[in-house]
Amino acid sequence: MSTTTKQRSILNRALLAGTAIAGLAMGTSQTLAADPIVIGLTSDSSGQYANSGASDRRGMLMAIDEFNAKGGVLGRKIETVHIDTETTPATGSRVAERMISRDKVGYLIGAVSSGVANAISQVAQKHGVIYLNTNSSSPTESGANCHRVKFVWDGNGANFAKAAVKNTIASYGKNVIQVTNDYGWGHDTSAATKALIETYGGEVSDDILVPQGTRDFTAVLLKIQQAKPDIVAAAVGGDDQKALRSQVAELGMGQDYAWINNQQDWPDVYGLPKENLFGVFGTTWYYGLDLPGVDEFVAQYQEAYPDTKMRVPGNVFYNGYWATRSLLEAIEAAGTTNNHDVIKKLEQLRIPAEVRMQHDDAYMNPNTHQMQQTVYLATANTGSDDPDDLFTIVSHSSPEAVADTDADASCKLESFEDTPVNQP
Amino acid sequence: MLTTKGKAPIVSRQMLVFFAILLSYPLWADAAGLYEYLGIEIVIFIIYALGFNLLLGYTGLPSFGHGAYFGVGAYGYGLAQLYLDAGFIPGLLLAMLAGTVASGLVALFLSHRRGIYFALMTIAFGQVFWFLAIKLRGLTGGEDGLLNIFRPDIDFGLFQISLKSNFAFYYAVALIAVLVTLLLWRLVHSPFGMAIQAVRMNETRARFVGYQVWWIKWTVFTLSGAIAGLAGGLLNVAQESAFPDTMSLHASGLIVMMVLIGGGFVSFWGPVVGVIVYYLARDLLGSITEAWLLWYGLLFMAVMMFSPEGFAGGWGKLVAWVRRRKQGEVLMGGAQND
Amino acid sequence: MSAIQPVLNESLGMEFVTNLLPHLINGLALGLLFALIALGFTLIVSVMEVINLAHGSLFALGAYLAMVIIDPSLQNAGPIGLWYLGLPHLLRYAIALIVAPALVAVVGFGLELCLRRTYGKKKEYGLLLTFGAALVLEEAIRLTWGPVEQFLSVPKEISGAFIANGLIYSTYRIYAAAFGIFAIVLVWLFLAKTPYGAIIKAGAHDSEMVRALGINLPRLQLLVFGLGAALAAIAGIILTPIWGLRPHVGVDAVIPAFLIIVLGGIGSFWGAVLGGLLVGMGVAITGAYASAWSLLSMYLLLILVLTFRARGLFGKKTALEA
Amino acid sequence: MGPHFGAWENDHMLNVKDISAFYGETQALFGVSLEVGAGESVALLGANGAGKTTILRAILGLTPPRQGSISFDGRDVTRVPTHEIAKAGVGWVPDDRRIFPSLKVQTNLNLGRKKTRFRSWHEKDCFELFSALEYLLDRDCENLSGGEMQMVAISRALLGSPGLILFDEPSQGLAPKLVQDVLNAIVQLKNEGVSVLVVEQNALAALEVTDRVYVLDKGQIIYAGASSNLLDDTALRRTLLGAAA
Repeated sequence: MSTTTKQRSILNRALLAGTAIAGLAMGTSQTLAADPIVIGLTSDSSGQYANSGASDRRGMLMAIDEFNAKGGVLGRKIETVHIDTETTPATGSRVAERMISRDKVGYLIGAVSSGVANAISQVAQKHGVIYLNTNSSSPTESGANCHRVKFVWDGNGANFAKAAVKNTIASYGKNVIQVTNDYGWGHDTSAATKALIETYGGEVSDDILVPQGTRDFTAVLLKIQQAKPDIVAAAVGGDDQKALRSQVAELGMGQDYAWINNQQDWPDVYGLPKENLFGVFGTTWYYGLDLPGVDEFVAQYQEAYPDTKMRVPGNVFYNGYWATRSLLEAIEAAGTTNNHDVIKKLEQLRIPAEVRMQHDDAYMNPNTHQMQQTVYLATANTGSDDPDDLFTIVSHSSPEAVADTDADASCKLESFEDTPVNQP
Repeated sequence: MLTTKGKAPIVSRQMLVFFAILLSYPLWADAAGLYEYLGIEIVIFIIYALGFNLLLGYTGLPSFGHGAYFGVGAYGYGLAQLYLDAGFIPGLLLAMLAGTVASGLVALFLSHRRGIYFALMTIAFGQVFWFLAIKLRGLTGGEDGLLNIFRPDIDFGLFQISLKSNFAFYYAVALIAVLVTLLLWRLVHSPFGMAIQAVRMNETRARFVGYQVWWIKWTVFTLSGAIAGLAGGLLNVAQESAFPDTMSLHASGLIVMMVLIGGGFVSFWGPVVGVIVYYLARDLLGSITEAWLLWYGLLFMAVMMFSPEGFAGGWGKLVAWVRRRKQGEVLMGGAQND
Repeated sequence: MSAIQPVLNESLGMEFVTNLLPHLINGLALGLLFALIALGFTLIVSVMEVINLAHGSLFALGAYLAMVIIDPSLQNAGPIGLWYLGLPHLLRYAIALIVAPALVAVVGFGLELCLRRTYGKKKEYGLLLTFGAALVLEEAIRLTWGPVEQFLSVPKEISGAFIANGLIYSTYRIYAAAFGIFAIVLVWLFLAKTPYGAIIKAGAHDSEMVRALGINLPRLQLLVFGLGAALAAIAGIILTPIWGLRPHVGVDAVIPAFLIIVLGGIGSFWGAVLGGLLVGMGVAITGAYASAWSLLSMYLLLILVLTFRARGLFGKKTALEA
Repeated sequence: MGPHFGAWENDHMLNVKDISAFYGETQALFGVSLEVGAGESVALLGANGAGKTTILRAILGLTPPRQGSISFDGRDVTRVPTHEIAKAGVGWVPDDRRIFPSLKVQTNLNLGRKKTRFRSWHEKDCFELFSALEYLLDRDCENLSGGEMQMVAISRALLGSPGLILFDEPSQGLAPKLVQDVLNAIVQLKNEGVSVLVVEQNALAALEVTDRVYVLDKGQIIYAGASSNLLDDTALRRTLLGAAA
């Protein structure tokens, strides 16, 4: 990530002044180049999702650099501003306000936490600024909290659960215990999983709620041992999940039950011992997929970011990259930066599988603004010594097979009339 | 030391300066590289901090869980709008009421506690409220917060003013800040103001002199809770949502930091200075470096070490020093002992 | 959520007890770990009457330093580096357990020198200075090691699991709890059986008189603060293999430490130990029967105790109350 | 500067010159000067709040004077940390004894033990002074009587091998017999060559066991002279110290 982007707004003025003076000095009547398009990057750089936020941002910047290398969008350079949203909704709200009113950004990109994504999207909707939720996987993002200006690029809890539940019940048995983080995302994910478990003939014998901020899961693990289930379906997120993983791994309980975990974001697990990655979990992409274009993409990543600790791109990077690239392509396709036109282009977005490096074509659901894409089921790759090769992809499901059917019912997008026109 | 005498003008000179800056802000914000929305949050936090300093600076009671009442106000406003269809002013009154009830209940447990035990009880209660805000998701929306609040019109019967724009809402907040400032200024110069300062200087002596100390502590805690509730309600309108983070220990710690870095122990205006310093540091440093908290933390440590009475204290010392210099007085050496 | 079953008959009662027993053991172990976290905190608060809010950051710093000492990135560091990496894991762990706290003690010395300027002023100033220090340390950790989740590797001799009564228990947990007892006893011996202990106690009671006896109290305060910081680091090294290691892990430690010493009564060594055990039991039992409330239980416990006992379980009046 | 009386100019153990001290913004001492010679015992008398204790605190560096200077044993100690002053050989027996209550008598005594350039004191020397002390060693200080506490406080100061010992109201709160014991101890100390500065309310008792006296009023020395003079001159004594003296 270039450090200059952070100071862009200050630099802008200096540059502008500098150009003006230079122009005068040279006595040319050359018209100033078109104003740049400014994009606000709202990914976290502190708090629980700081690491994912950094990866997210690297993805966005690689897409932007690609476009700038070929002259920008509609002949305009793309500049970025980044301010930390601190994994805190209230901060997200203020950052969005600042970027829109002071830094005059035309688009906002980036989120890992659904709370922050929500807060930003409310502000964005008020101002009619297109916002890309790159990496928050809460089903409510494209359900109850959807917005006309917001597009969601990650798979959500419902998608991932669908991919995992059927498979596991068929192979391991019907008796399921759920472990649920006692907050919104946990409950949503858990409820979606429970419905699926019942659909596929499983039974939930207990749902253990754990408060957010739990560091010691021994009591929970003792209860699981006492109950002896076939399957444990965990909806535990963030730091809590990391603690749960290391404690399960230490007890060797990862092999005793079939664990269904929620999505594993690459930056969260990278560098951890592989025994911590027990159970199955969903993801949208893996660098080890045997598909055309993947190797080139990895090489491009390594060239762009030679110094990052993560030597290969992960799903968070992938989502950040594709969200940004799709937005810029939509602007070009629309031939204008007008938000209504760009939104319409994005609503019709369809990307062939070979371009997206996934198994199926991906497309935007115009009713929920969530990207419909292949979802992969992964587990730890204990058979390899390669520290980068963490996952084994168990299976992949088509967008239709894992579609979040509840979202269409709960999402009510604002009309275009209620969305202010904005042409950055 | 923060001491007020009974007599004070209704409007002081500093107050006029403050009001002038407050009311002219939108005119020069852009030129100064600032923006209206930032002003809204600063002014809301000024209201919050002024009320908080009644407790911390004037009564000497450190609350490290005041975010709870701020948050309760925010949720109170949101719920009033969502379920009671309350307008702007009734909503704010309900937010204040929510802050009052919550802090009043907690104050029942606190008003007989002193020093560190008082501080720790405030933390414990603050955590309970924060926890409940996340836990009672049916009511509060859990960690996603209470969403889809809108900025209403102020209904004056004959005409209405829309608060949709940041400009209009800024002035609504600024006017409330003017009212709160006038009110608190009167209050600290009233007999009640004398009483709370007596409690700060020596609780035992205040009791001997005949003050009902627990009742004073209860009242001042509840009052500052009410103002926190009002500020929380305003932030809810500003952000069009209420979030549990504003109730976290971290957020509660920050308001203490703001008040003290500005000099809440020595000046009525300390909290105002502190909030402005914090927000500007955050906005300016935050856009330059991601490690802005490192620098702010170092600044804060330096203030605690070298001018623990904050910027206002440092300013006061500077003014006194200049004055003495002018009078040609010889500075007295030697250590001071309290 | 499973409700508490009414004990209707003998067999059901027995089942209840056998189900409960592992949770009680867990609570005990957890309590010892909490007491370990609170140990350095209570030492500093009782001797110096400073609430050290940087305790958590020192806890985190200790763990990070230990991580580096156990697994330094020495690939290109020549023969000495290779020799060091060739040492047994257990030995490197033992070295880390000594060296990392010593380094954190040095940081503690620095912090105490800063704190000196606040002595004799309002107690809040010292507390807030440490709050600022906590922010600074956490940010410094983030800048140095990044925001990424890290991993403090534990030698295989003390990791793994064993089965007892049909349930799996963590070996490391047993080691950690035993270490907790060991540290508690060690600190107690230091306080009760050495001349330093007497000076520390005397200094806590009447610092002026101690100075007037010709004892260099500032140096003692430096020592005590360093020792408290080292204990925070030790707690971090022991706890983070269970909790995980990230820059803000300190916040997870400082809040329970805070609650525990208040619960036990500020200035009381055994109060802190008892407070730790109570919180551990509380968290474990609610974790078993009302898991959603397990974290809140410690706050409710504190409110309950302080409502009836204004100075905690064994607390005496201190200057912190004024 | 106060008048010089009977002190040997070149042999000052303690020399306090023109000090002013403050508690916060309140001035407690206004240019006080006094001296204690080697092996001399001096009384410091005056009404409550006259500033007697402040002088002792100033000597110990606990309330450093804002102006003036203090030298002890030929060394300027005006701005020296308290523990250095104590190590140089100033002992202190404070008015409320300030025994550490949670510790045993033995531990309290151990805390006071140190070496100076003056004569070393050992536990057995203290037992000679207070025969009861030997049997108290294992007791917790919380359970001591007032007289026992005073014994411990004096012994603790002596084990620090002081050249000068500061007594603050040594007879306060003690039964008459115990007061006599303490006074005897002061005389004995002087005989052993330790310099003594005694602050007392009980003027007659103090005058009986000291060589010289200073009378303090409102932070200023108003009289200095031989103790025997004041002991004999009842009228002067009453003028200076009030009717009760």
